[in-house]
Amino acid sequence: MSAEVYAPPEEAAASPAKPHRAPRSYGPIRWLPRILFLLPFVYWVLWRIPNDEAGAPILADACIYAIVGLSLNILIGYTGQLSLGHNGFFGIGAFAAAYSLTVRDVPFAATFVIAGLCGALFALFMGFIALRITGLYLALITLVFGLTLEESLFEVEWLTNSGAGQPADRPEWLFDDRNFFYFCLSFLLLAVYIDWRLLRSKTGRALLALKENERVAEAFGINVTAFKLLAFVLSGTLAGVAGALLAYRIGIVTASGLGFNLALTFVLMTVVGGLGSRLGVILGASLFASLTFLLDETWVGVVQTFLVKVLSFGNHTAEINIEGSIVGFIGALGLLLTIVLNPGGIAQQIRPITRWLSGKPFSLHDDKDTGPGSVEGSSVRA
Amino acid sequence: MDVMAIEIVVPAVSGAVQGCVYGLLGLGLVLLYKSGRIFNFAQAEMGAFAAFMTAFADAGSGILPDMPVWAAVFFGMITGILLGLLVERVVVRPLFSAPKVTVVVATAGVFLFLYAIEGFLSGPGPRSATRIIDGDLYTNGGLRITNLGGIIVLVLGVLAVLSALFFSRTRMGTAIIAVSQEPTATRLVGISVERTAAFTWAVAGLLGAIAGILLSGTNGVIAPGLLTGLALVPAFTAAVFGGITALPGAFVGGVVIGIIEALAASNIPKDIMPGSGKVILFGALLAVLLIRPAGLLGKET
Amino acid sequence: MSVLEVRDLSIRFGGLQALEGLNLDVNEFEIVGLIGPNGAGKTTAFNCITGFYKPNGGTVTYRGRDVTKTPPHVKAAMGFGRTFQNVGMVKSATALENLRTAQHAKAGYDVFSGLIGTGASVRAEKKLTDKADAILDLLDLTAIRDKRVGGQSYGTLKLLELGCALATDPDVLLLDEPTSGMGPDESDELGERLLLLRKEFGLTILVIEHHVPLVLRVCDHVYVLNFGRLLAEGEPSFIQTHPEVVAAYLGGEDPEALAATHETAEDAELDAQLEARVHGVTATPAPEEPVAEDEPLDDDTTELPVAPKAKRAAPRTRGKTAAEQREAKAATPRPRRTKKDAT
Amino acid sequence: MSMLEVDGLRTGYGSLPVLQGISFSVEEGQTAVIFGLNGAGKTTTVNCLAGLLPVWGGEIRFDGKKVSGKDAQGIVKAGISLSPEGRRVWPGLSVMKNLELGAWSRKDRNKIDETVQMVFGYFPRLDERKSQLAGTLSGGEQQMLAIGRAIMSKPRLLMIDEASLGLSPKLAQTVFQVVSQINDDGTTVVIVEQNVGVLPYADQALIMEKGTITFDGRGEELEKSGELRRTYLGDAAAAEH
Repeated sequence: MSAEVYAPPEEAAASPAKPHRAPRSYGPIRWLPRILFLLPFVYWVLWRIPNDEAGAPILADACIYAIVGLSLNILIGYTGQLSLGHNGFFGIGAFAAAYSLTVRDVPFAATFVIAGLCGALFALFMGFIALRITGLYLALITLVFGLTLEESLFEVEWLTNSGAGQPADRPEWLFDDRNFFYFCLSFLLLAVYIDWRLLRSKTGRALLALKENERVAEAFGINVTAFKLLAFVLSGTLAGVAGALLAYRIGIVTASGLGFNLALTFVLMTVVGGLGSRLGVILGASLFASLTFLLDETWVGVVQTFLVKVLSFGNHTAEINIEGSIVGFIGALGLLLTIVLNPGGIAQQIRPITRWLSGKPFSLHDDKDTGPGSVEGSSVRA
Repeated sequence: MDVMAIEIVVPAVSGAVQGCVYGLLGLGLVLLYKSGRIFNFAQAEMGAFAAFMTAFADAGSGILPDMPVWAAVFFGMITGILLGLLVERVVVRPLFSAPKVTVVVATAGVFLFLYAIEGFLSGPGPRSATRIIDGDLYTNGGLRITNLGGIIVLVLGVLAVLSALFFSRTRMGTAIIAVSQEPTATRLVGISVERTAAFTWAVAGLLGAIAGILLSGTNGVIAPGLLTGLALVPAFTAAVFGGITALPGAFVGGVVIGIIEALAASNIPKDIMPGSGKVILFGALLAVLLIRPAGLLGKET
Repeated sequence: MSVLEVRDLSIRFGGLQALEGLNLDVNEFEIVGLIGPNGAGKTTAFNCITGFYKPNGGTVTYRGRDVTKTPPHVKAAMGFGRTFQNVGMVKSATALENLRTAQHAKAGYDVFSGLIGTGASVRAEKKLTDKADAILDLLDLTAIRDKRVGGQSYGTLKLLELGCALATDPDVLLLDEPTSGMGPDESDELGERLLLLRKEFGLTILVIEHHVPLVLRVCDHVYVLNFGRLLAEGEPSFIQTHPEVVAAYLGGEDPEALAATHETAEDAELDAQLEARVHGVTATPAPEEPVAEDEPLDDDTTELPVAPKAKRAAPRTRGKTAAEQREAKAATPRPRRTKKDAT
Repeated sequence: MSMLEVDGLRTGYGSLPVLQGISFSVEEGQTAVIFGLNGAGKTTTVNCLAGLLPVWGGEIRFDGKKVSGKDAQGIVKAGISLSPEGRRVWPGLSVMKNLELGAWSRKDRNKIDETVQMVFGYFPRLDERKSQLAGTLSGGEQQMLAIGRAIMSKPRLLMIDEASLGLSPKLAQTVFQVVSQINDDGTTVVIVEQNVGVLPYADQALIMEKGTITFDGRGEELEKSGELRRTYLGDAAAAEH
């Protein structure tokens, strides 16, 4: 997994200087099966689902979650700072956008800038704390930070429209859910571009170096303090913008739903997707955003029957609450299985395919060059 | 009683009793931190799970027979121990050589898992929890201490002393500390690291169950995630406040945090600062971590 | 001209006086050796010079500038390249990525143009890769270009780490035990490399080394540390015969007695036999010990000097010197062994 | 029959091999010293013998019985004890508790107390500091404690990794002398060392290089060989000749 961080497929495809393991080249023709393989997915995601009334909002959610996932990945996956308070940055972005649009009449486009700035500001505050407090204590303090924001700032009257929720209406051209999905998708593409540039420039390398060993980073001339803060600011900005998107997606922002569970869901989807892997994180986030949609009636029915027939614990009301808990259940199970059995997450599982798509011959076995420690050295464990 | 007393004394006393529950949860957190450098984000929910089981056994729902209160409480405590053992075996042990931060994310996963299971079992709404004992120990005007409150203070005191004695006096206690300080050396003298970890988690599960049953009792109702929302952060703050490795520190920290929170909540109006209790807790936690990371009673840095 | 001037450098850790009044000069294009037993304070001195520790007293001057309090990343950008005792690299990254990371300060573009992806930043990146490839070529490490650093053998890691230090475009190179994990032949080869690098890059080198033959061959000047103090300094030939230095290294043994041990023809013959034996066994070389993945890179653990207290605390050696004891032991075999020989 | 027989031992970390089939044996009552540069595989060898690393191939026999495949607990019970590299005492426990935990595998309280007294006999310094926290001891005292702790299980084979690391030459000599005394009292000893000062106490000397044993002979033989000293120990004085 970490190998992907350092030698992303794009690079492998672009760099010709690898004579010792270059596959037999069929010229441009070798891309043909790969493009044919991708086409149905592209058609499905970009055309089929958005035209479905129920599908478009879920895809928009997937984009929003994916941006948050990339934002968290910058902190946890690249910089090694565990943040359990991302709901705070996300929420402040949502409220800032809704408040500036509805109360202050700020132009629609500018609300995203404001949301990003607010997210960055709060993240910077957290970053300064992270300079002094590290590891487990940082995880704890970020968690408390998110919870505190939820119960204090997100309850302030002028910000929350006296607790009724701050409205955030989309402009007319975005009323259509399909258009709104494309709008969110463009933000996601922007985030992916920034993330891609990050890893291909000295900034990303600096973050990865300071994550593994701050002293080595300093010996390489990296200003550890500045780059740690930069990572927080970058991450906060992305989370804030994603929050603004969510505000417009739902149309009204309330504190409920911006709490502990959301913070954990963010961490969870990032870890399950595969820390350090861009594609993995996006897939993980999309999976979590669409879980309720994917688990249709039959699934729920099967689980319900099982629980009622076999356990029938607490069945005094004869109404077992499946729908409300199934997402958490599957998410938690996925997280535990990922951490304990498969630290590379989804990214590691789909590696043979991503490798093939990047132009290498298809092989189920992992790249030998990543070495025996590729799993142990992966970001989750590092 | 004069106004001053009602504004200060009443919330302070109820805060102190509430703080004892924080301390009780904090004891389990300290135990796990002391033995394995783990922050267990599922501690409160493990207690809540045990409290659910107690409530089910008390009311006799599903396959569980209708039990008397004492048997239900006993059943809840056993569930807590088993749950601790299960978490250790399935989640913590496979991660023995992983970074501690990974283990922490995993305990957060355990929280979500328990949360979902509780949702399956109980439905979304709150249900009534088991009260071990009713009635008041002491009433005077606005001031009221229930019998349950008295039991909580007593139980916390006894457990804090017992667990401190356990670490300073028994071989097992010493072995647990040894594992946390130098696992390799501990293996080399023939101590089973796995067995000490299982023991610790069993005790942590029991402590969590006791806290969960008592807290849900004072609360009257129980719902998925309710205990975590109510008590996890104050319990962590209490543990850090008292020095994360000092067992009596959790007791002192819990009481202090309980009082601070109650005073803030009752004296700062909601329209000036909503969630003032939480804000003050955050500030207190931040201050302790920045200024005196070893806590009030802790020795280690 | 003096490139690096250390004056009266002192640092304490708690009750331990790790360095006391260290004076050290490194002149332009010199290779200066820093030797001494484990715990003498060599790495501590390195950490003070490169800014990782803040000394309690004394100054470090670099080309006439006081840099005592300059933080390490600024020093790295100024031209201090260093290696660590237990290998300082990003172990989860490939060799190439490490060499690119090491060029951070001289990357030639700022963070934002990197994020936007301006043409200038892309061209600058290309240059970094070219330089990294050149260094890999120079050190004969091209084979591990795209391999994870963490899985490589210790000796390879030390060599690559030297490459990373070179990639920071240093003026002064500070090497902490560059030959640890290398066999004698590789160590000799490294000595040649250091001389070559100095010539090619115009480097000034300060090196901590345990492999004394290397120090004697390549260094222009040697400083010997013991218990945080300077024990001796001078040219290698002077240091080599300095009785106190020999005593510090060999645990109080009499240098004369050591020198006398292999003067006879018999010994020469024994040497030859032994050597034959050694070569017989080493015919199939095995991989070297890898560095454990999770091993902390903190290089201070082994370097924390023994408290002066410890010296007092230890029971004194019995009356004899070690050499005398050795003779006594050789003359009268230990009782148990005699018993066993008899059976 | 030798007390400890290692036959074609192979092991490593993760999937990276370190030891490539090493074989040697140690006679009962002797002191064996393993020399070698950093990274030669010395620590790997003793860690594997102590059950901290899995055996990939080959066999370890102790008193003729196979012990390879046992975990650390089983090895201690069989009578082998290791004082690990870097000492690894429990810094937050008192000296006395450190020693008592060393006797975890034994049950008889009185016999344990006897062994504690024996350790204090070897290292009077520890007796003076028995209630002090181990983390506050000096490096030399911690080394004594680590050795003392390893004796607490009453091993028949005592292994010490880097006995002199970070100690002053004088203190290192003291430690070596006590180890020699422990050896005289009937315990077989294996020491991993980089310090030449231990040679006078060695009956058997081994040199490791890159995961193989390149010399196995009597201590005196190695001592007389100036070439080996120069190559492996970087001995400045011998380099002249």
